[in-house]
Amino acid sequence: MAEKPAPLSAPPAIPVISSFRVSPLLLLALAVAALVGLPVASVLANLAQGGTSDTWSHLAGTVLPEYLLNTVWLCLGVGAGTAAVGVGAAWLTTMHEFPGRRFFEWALVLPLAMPAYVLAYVYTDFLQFVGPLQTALRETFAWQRGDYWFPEVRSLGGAIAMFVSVLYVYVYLLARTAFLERSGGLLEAGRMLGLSPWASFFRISLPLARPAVAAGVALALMETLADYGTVAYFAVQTFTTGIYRAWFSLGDRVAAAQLAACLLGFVALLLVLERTSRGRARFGNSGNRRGPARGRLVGVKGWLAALGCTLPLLMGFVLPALLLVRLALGDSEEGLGWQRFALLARNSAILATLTALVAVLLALLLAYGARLAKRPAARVLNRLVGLGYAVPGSVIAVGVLIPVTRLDNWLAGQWQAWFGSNPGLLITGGISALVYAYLVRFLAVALQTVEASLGKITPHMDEAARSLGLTQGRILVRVHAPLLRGSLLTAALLVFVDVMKELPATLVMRPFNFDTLATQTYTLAADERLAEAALPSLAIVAVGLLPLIALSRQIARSRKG
Amino acid sequence: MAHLELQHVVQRYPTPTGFHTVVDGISLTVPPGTIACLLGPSGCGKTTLLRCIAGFEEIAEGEIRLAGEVVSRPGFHLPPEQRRIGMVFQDYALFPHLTVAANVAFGLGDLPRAERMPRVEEMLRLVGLTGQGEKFPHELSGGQQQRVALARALAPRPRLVLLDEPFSNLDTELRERLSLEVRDILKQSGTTAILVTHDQHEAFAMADEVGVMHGGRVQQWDTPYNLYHRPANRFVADFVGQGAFLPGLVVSPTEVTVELGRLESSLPLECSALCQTCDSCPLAREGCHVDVLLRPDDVVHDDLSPVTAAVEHKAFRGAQILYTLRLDSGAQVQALVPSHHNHALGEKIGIRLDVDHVVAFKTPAATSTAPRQPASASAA
Amino acid sequence: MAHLELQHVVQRYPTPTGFHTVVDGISLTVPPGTIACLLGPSGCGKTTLLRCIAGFEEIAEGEIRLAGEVVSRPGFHLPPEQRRIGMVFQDYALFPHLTVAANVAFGLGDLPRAERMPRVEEMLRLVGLTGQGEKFPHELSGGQQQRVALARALAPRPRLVLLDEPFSNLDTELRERLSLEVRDILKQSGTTAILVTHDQHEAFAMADEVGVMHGGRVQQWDTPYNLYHRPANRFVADFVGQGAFLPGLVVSPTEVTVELGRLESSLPLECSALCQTCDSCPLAREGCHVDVLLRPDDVVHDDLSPVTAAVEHKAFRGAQILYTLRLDSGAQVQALVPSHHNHALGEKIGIRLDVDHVVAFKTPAATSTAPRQPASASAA
Amino acid sequence: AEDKVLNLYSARHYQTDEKLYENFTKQTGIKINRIEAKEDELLERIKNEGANSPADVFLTVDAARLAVAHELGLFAPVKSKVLESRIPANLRTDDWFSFSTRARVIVYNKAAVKAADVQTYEDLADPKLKGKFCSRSGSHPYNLSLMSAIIAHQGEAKAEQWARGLVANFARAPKGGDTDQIKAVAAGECGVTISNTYYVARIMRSDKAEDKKTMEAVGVIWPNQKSYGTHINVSGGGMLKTAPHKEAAVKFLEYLASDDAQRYFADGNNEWPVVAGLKFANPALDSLGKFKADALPVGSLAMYRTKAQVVFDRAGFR
Ligand SMILES: Nc1ncnc2c1ncn2[C@@H]1O[C@H](COP(=O)(O)OP(=O)(O)OP(=O)(O)O)[C@@H](O)[C@H]1O
Ligand SMILES: Nc1ncnc2c1ncn2[C@@H]1O[C@H](COP(=O)(O)OP(=O)(O)OP(=O)(O)O)[C@@H](O)[C@H]1O
Ligand SMILES: [Mg+2]
Ligand SMILES: [Mg+2]
Repeated sequence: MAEKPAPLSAPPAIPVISSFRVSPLLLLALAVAALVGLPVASVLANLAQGGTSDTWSHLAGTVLPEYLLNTVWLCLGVGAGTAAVGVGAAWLTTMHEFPGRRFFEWALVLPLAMPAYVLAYVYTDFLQFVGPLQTALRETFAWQRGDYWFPEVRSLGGAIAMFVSVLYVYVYLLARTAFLERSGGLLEAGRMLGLSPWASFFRISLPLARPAVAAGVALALMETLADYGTVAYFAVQTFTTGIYRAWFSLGDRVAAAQLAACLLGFVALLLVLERTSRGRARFGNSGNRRGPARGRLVGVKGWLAALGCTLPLLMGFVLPALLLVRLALGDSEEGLGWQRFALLARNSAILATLTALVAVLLALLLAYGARLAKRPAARVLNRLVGLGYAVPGSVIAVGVLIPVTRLDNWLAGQWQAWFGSNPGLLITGGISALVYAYLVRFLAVALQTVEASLGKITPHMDEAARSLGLTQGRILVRVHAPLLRGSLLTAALLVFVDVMKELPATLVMRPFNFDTLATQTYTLAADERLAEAALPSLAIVAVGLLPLIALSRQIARSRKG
Repeated sequence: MAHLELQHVVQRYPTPTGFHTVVDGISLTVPPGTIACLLGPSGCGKTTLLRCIAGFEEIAEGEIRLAGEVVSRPGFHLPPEQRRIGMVFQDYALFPHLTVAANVAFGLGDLPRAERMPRVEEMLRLVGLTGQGEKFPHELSGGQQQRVALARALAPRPRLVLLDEPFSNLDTELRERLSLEVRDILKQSGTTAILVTHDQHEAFAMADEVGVMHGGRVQQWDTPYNLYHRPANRFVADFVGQGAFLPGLVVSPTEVTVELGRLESSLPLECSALCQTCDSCPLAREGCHVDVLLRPDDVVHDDLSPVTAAVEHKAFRGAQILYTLRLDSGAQVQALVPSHHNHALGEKIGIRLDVDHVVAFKTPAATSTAPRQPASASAA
Repeated sequence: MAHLELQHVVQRYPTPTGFHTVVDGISLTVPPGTIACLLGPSGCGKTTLLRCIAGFEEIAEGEIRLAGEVVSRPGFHLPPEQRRIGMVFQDYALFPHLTVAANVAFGLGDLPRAERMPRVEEMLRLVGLTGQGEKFPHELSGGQQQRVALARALAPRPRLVLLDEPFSNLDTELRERLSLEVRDILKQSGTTAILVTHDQHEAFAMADEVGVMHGGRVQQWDTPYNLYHRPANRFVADFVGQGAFLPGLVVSPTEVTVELGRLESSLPLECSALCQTCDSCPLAREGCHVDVLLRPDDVVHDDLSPVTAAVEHKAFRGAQILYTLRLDSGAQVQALVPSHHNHALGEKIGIRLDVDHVVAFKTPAATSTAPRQPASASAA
Repeated sequence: AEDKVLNLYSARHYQTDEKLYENFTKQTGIKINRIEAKEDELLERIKNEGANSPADVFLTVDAARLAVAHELGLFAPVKSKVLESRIPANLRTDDWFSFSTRARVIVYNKAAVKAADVQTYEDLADPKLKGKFCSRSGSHPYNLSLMSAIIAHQGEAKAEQWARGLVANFARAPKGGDTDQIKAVAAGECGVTISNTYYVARIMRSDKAEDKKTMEAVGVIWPNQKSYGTHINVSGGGMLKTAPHKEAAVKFLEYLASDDAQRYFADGNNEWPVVAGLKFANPALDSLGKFKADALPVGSLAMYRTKAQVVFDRAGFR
C-alpha cells in the first residue's frame, strides 16, 4: 500500500491552524450560545446602568429584607426537598427491586405535567379555611375558627411543598440517569471494600451522581426563583415579588431589571461555587461494562419502598388530578366545547413539540461545543445560556421582545427601502419569536440534561471515532447522539412539558388569536374562576402526560442491556 | 481446615434463548495461606468464577465455603461486603471522584483515624506511588492506576484476595518486582489469594497451585511443575508452555517411535491390561497411535545430526531464538536455540531429540472424543 | 521515502504549577511497512507519544511527518480524522450502542455497501470472533472486547496503525497466535505499525525495530538482537531481558575481571586514548571500575565448578528454572537452569561463566551522571 | 379601502368578552384579531414594536394603566361625537375612554360584624375590628387604586395611618383573590373585607349551593355614601397612534359605547355600564342598588399610584 499514494493524504490547501479551536461545529455552537444568551446578557447589562436610587432605597428600606429572607428559605426548602425526594426515588427505582418498581419507574415522572400554579390553586381550594376539608371538619366537630390547628397552605411551607411536589422530577430524572450510567464495577469495588449497599450509596453513587443531582437541583431552584404565579397566589413574597413590584407597582423597569440581574448573579455564583468545589475530581467512568445489579427488597422493606415512591406520586399528581376532576365536575356552567379544546391542545402541542426538538438539537450542539473547546470560554457561554431558566418569565419575555422587535423593525425598514412597501413585523407576529423566547428560558433544561450525560462518555470514544476517519460533526451524529439517546429523550420531554405549562412569555409574545391551554387556564384563573380553570388545567396535564408516559417508558427500555 | 472450598459450583448467565453456563461444575480447595492462580483462554469463565467467589454472582448449583462457613449456595447468598474478600478488578474500578490516597483509604473505615494515613502511605510505598496520593485517577497512566487498585484491595487486610489480571498493564520489570512483592506480602500476612492471569511465567512465579480452566471447567489443578511436565490432558499440554505434537506409535509399554526417532520412557505408558484394541483402550497400548508432546527444549539443534528441518519461523527471545521447524513429513516442531545461532528462514538445520520425559496422548479417533487422561511417564 | 518521521517532538501537559514534559524531544523514523515497538516502564510517555502521532495531542516542538507530509508541528495540526491512522486503545473504547459487527464496520463509510459486510466478516474471522457479530460489547469478555477493537482499527486499511497494548488482556496462546497473525496482515498489506507493549517477547516477536523509552526519551532504537546484546546504556541493559550487574575492573583493553573470573572481549573496550584518568574517560580504560552485565544464560550451573552461590529465589519457567543466586561477596546473579535441576532455597550450587559477549558500563561516579554510552564488545 | 380587520391588544381577561367581540364582527363584518395578556407586558410590547406595531386598539382595566399608556404617548386622540355624548366626562380623556366601571365595596359577615361598624373605608381601620379584617395583597392594582383615591382625598400621612390601622386589624396575612376573601368572611375566618363588585355579583348569580350559602352569610355595604362616595375603577381603552386600521378602531371604540356592548359588560361580566340610564338584565347588579360613586376623575388615580405602593410597603401591608 505504500506505493499507492493515498488520495486522502493530499495536503489541505489551506493549513488548518489548530483544528481543535476553530472547528466549524464549535463556531456554530458559540454563535448559537451567543444568540440564546443575548437576552440574559441584556438583563445582566442593566447592572451597569445607574439605578433610580429612589426605588432601590424604598425597597431596601421596607420590603426587600423580608423578600430576601423568604427567598433564601424557599431555596433551602425546595433544594433540600427536591434533592431528598428525587434522589431517594431514583435510588429506589434504579438499584432495587420491589413491588411496583416498573410502574413507579415511569409514573414518578407524572407530577412534571402538573403546573405548579395549578397545584397551588387546587391545594388551596381544597385545604384552605373555607375549603371542603376544613369546612367538613368544622361541621362534623362543630369547631369554630381557632378551635383547632390546621396547616396553612398559603404559607412558605406550603409553597415549598408545592414546588417540591412537582420539581423533584428534575432531580429524579437526572439522578436516575446518573445511577444507571454509573459503572456497576465501582459499586462492586465499594462492596469488596466492606460497604453495605446503603453505605455505597452515600459514599460512591451519591458523590458520583453529584453533577447530575446538582444539575437537577439547580433546575428546580431556578424554576422556583423564576416563579411568580405560585408564590403570588400563596402571598409568599420573594425576590421575584420585588422585581414585579418595582416594575408594575412602582413603574421602574430599570430597577426591576437590576433586581433580576442581582438574582441572576446570585444563581451564577451558586453554580460557580458548586463547580469549583468539585476541584480536579472527575465523575466520568471509563469502563461501563455492567449496569448496576438490583438488590431485591422483600417483605416489609419492599412495601416501605413502594410507599416511599407512592407519596410523591400522590402529592404531585394523583391527588391534585382528582381535585381538578372534582372541580371540573362541580362546574355547572357550560364548558368550552370540544372543538375549542382540541384547538388549544393542538396549539400547545405544536409549540411544545417544536421547541422541544429545537432545544434538544441546540443543547446537543452546545454541550458538544463545550466538550470540543479546549478553552473555558464556551463553557462560560453555556452557563450564561443556562441562566435563562432563573429569570422570571415576564422579565425574559421583555428581554426577548427588545432585541426581536429591534431586529424586526430593522428588517421592515430594509424591506421598505428595497421594495417600497411596509411588510410590518415579520418575526414578532409569528411563532418563531415565541419559540425563541422559550429557548432562551428552557434551553437550560435540555443543556443540563445533555451535558450531565455527555460528560460521562470517555474521550477515547471520540478519539476512536476520529481515528476511524469521522469528522467531529459526524461523531456527534453517529456516536454521541445514539449514546445519549436516553438523555436526549429526557431533555425533549422536560422542555416539552415546560413549554406546555409556560405562561408569561406565551401570553405576551403569542401571535394574534393564538390561545393555548396555559393561556386559557390563566384567563379563567385570573378571573378567579377556579372551577372553570380546572378543565384546561386537566387538559394541560393530559396533553403533557401522553408523551411523558410514552417517552419515559422508552427511556426505561433504552436502558436495558 | 481449608480456607476456600468450592463444591460443584455452577453459574449461568441468562440469554435471550435460555441460559449460558459459564462456570460448569467447578470444585476446588485452596488451603489457607496458599496463592492459587487461574490460567485459561479468554472467555473461559475466570472472571466469572472470581465474581462468584466475591459474591457478585449468585450460583445455580454447588456451594462455596470460606473458612468453613457457607457463603454461597443456591438460595443463600452472603452479601459481598460481609465476606471480607479483597478484589482487584480487571478494569481497575477506581473511584474517579476520590484522590489516590482516598481510594486506598476507602476500605479502612474500621481503622482508627490515626492509623489510616500511615497504612495508606505504606500501601503507596509498596506499589511505588509514594507522593502521588493527592492525584486523581485520571491523572495517572494505565499502569499507575492498576497499582492504585492493588493497593486499595490490600489495604484492609482481607481474608482472601482475588486479583483479576492485576499486572496486565505493567511492564515486565515492574510486573516481576510487584508480583514478587505482592507474593511476599500475601505470604507474610498469611492471606490466601486467587490470581487470574494470562501470563504463565507470572502464574508459575507467584502461585503455589495453578488451575487451568477451559470451557467453564478446571482442566487441571496442580503445581506449576506438574502442569508443564505432566499435563492432565491435551488441552493443558497445548495451553501451558510451548511445543508441538508429533504422531507416534506405541511399540512397547515403555517405548514410542516418532519421525525423529525412538523415545524411551522409564515408566510404562499406563495402558490398561484389559483392553484388547486401541479403540477400547482408555489410554494407549502397543500398536496404538499416539501424539507425542515435544517441548521446544526437547528439540536440540545439532549441526552434526543427520536429521534436518527447515526454518519456518523464528522469534527472538533474548538469550535464545525460538525456531519453528518443518520436518520432511510436513509436521512442525519447535526448538529453542541460543541466539547466536542465527539461521535464515528456509534454511535446513540439524536437530535431535533430548526428551527426558515422554508425554503422549492417544490420537483422537474419527469420533471427536478427545482423550481426557494422559499417557504420561517419566523418562528413566 | 520514510513513512513516519518524528523530529525532536516535545509534548507537555499543563499542570497547576506549569508544564509536565511527557515527551521530551523524540526523533525517530519508521520506514514504510515496518513494524516498530515501543517498550518502556509504566508512565514513561508511550501512550502520549502515540496520541501525538494520531493527532490527539498537539505538539509543543518538533515535527511529525507521515508519508512525507507534515501532519503536526507547533501551530499546525492535521485533524486526526484526516490522517488515516488506525488506533487500538488501551481501554478498547468500543461503541457500547453498536453491535460488534457495527463497531468493526464503523470506519468503512467510504466502502461501497456491498463490500462492507464481507470485510467485517473477514476481520472477525481474523480475530477469532466469527459469528459473534451480533453481540454487544458488554456481552463479551475483556479479551474478546480487545479483539473487536483490533478488528475495528484494521478494517479501514489505515496507512499507519497504532496499537496501545492490544494484546495485554489475552492469554499467552491467543496472544502469540494473534500477534503473529496481525504481523502477517500488516506485512501483507504493507501497513506501517507502531505497537506499545509491556511484553518484551511480544515486542521481539512482532517488531522489526524496537524503541526503548524512558523519561520521555527514546533510549535506544534498534533491532531486538542489538537491544539485548548491545544495550546502548545501563537503563536499556537493565530493562531489556534479565540479568544482574557485577562490579568489574578493566585490566586490559579487551579484558575485565569480575568476582567469578576473567572475561575476555575480542574487541577493545573502546576506551578513548585521550583520557588520562577514569573520571575524564567517557567510557572505560585500564584500571577503571565497570559494571558487567551478566544475563541468566551467561551463568551456567555446573556441579563441578569450584565457585558456588546460594539459591536466594527461584522461579519456575517451564523448561527451566530461573535461579537468583547470592555470591560470597553478597552480589547477586541470575542463572537459567533446566527445570529438572530442582534445588532448594539456601542450597549452594556450583556455577561458572559462559559469556560470549561482554557488556560493561563504567561504574557511576559519586556524581550521579550515569554513563550514556556502553563499553560493548563482542566476544571472539 | 374599508378596513376588514381590527387588531386588538387586550388586558381584559374575561371569558365573556368573546361574545362582545363576536357581536361586533356580526354587525360590521370586521374581523377582530386579539392578543390577551397582562397589562404591563402588553404595554412593553406595544412600546417596543414601535412604528410597525400591528395593534389598533389597546384595552385594559385600571385607570392608572390607561394613564401610563397616555403618558408614553401611545394613544392617538379620537374625535367622536358618539363617544363624547355617551360617556360621562369624568370617565374619558382626549385619547382614552372608560367603557365600564367596578366599585370597591365592603363585604362583612352578618353574624360577626355589625353593619353600622363598617360603613366607610375609614371604619375598617378602627381598632374595634381588630383581628377581623382580611384582604388581598397590597400590591394588587385594585387595592393600589383604592389607596390612590384615599391619598387623593386625605393626603399621604392620613392614608398611611389608615393603612397601618388595616394592618393592625388583619385576621390573617393578605393572600388570595377577592373571591377568596368573600368566602373567608362567609366562613367566619374573618369578619370583613373589601371586594370588587363583579366578584360579589358573580357569587350572587351562581346556582351552586355553597355560593348561595356564602351570600346568605354576608352583607354588602356601599362605603362612604355620606362622604366622597364609593371608590370606582374603570376598564377602558383607546386607539393607538400607530394603528394601521384607524377607521375600524374608531368604529370599535364606538361599538363599545353602544347599548349592545354596554349590556355585555353588565350582563356578561357584572360591570356597571358607563352609559347612563341603560336598561340591563342583571339581577345581581340590580339588587346591589344605586350608589354614590367617587367623582374623582379616574385619570388622577394614576398620579398617586407609585405613592400608594410606597405607603402600603411602609405600613407593612404586604
Ligand atoms: N453479563 C454477561 N451476560 C452474558 N454473558 C456473559 C456476561 N459476562 C460474561 N459473559 C460471557 O461469559 C463468558 C466468560 O466470561 P468471563 O468474563 O468470565 O471470561 P474470562 O475468562 O475472564 O475472559 P478474559 O480472560 O477475556 O477476561 C464469555 O463467553 C462471555 O461472553
Ligand atoms: N491528561 C494528563 N494530564 C497530566 N498528566 C498526564 C496526563 N496523561 C498522562 N499524564 C502523565 O504523563 C505521563 C505519561 O503518561 P502515558 O499515559 O503516556 O504513560 P505510558 O507510558 O503509556 O504508561 P503505561 O504503560 O502505564 O500506560 C505519566 O506520568 C502521566 O501521569
Ligand atoms: Mg476476565
Ligand atoms: Mg499507556
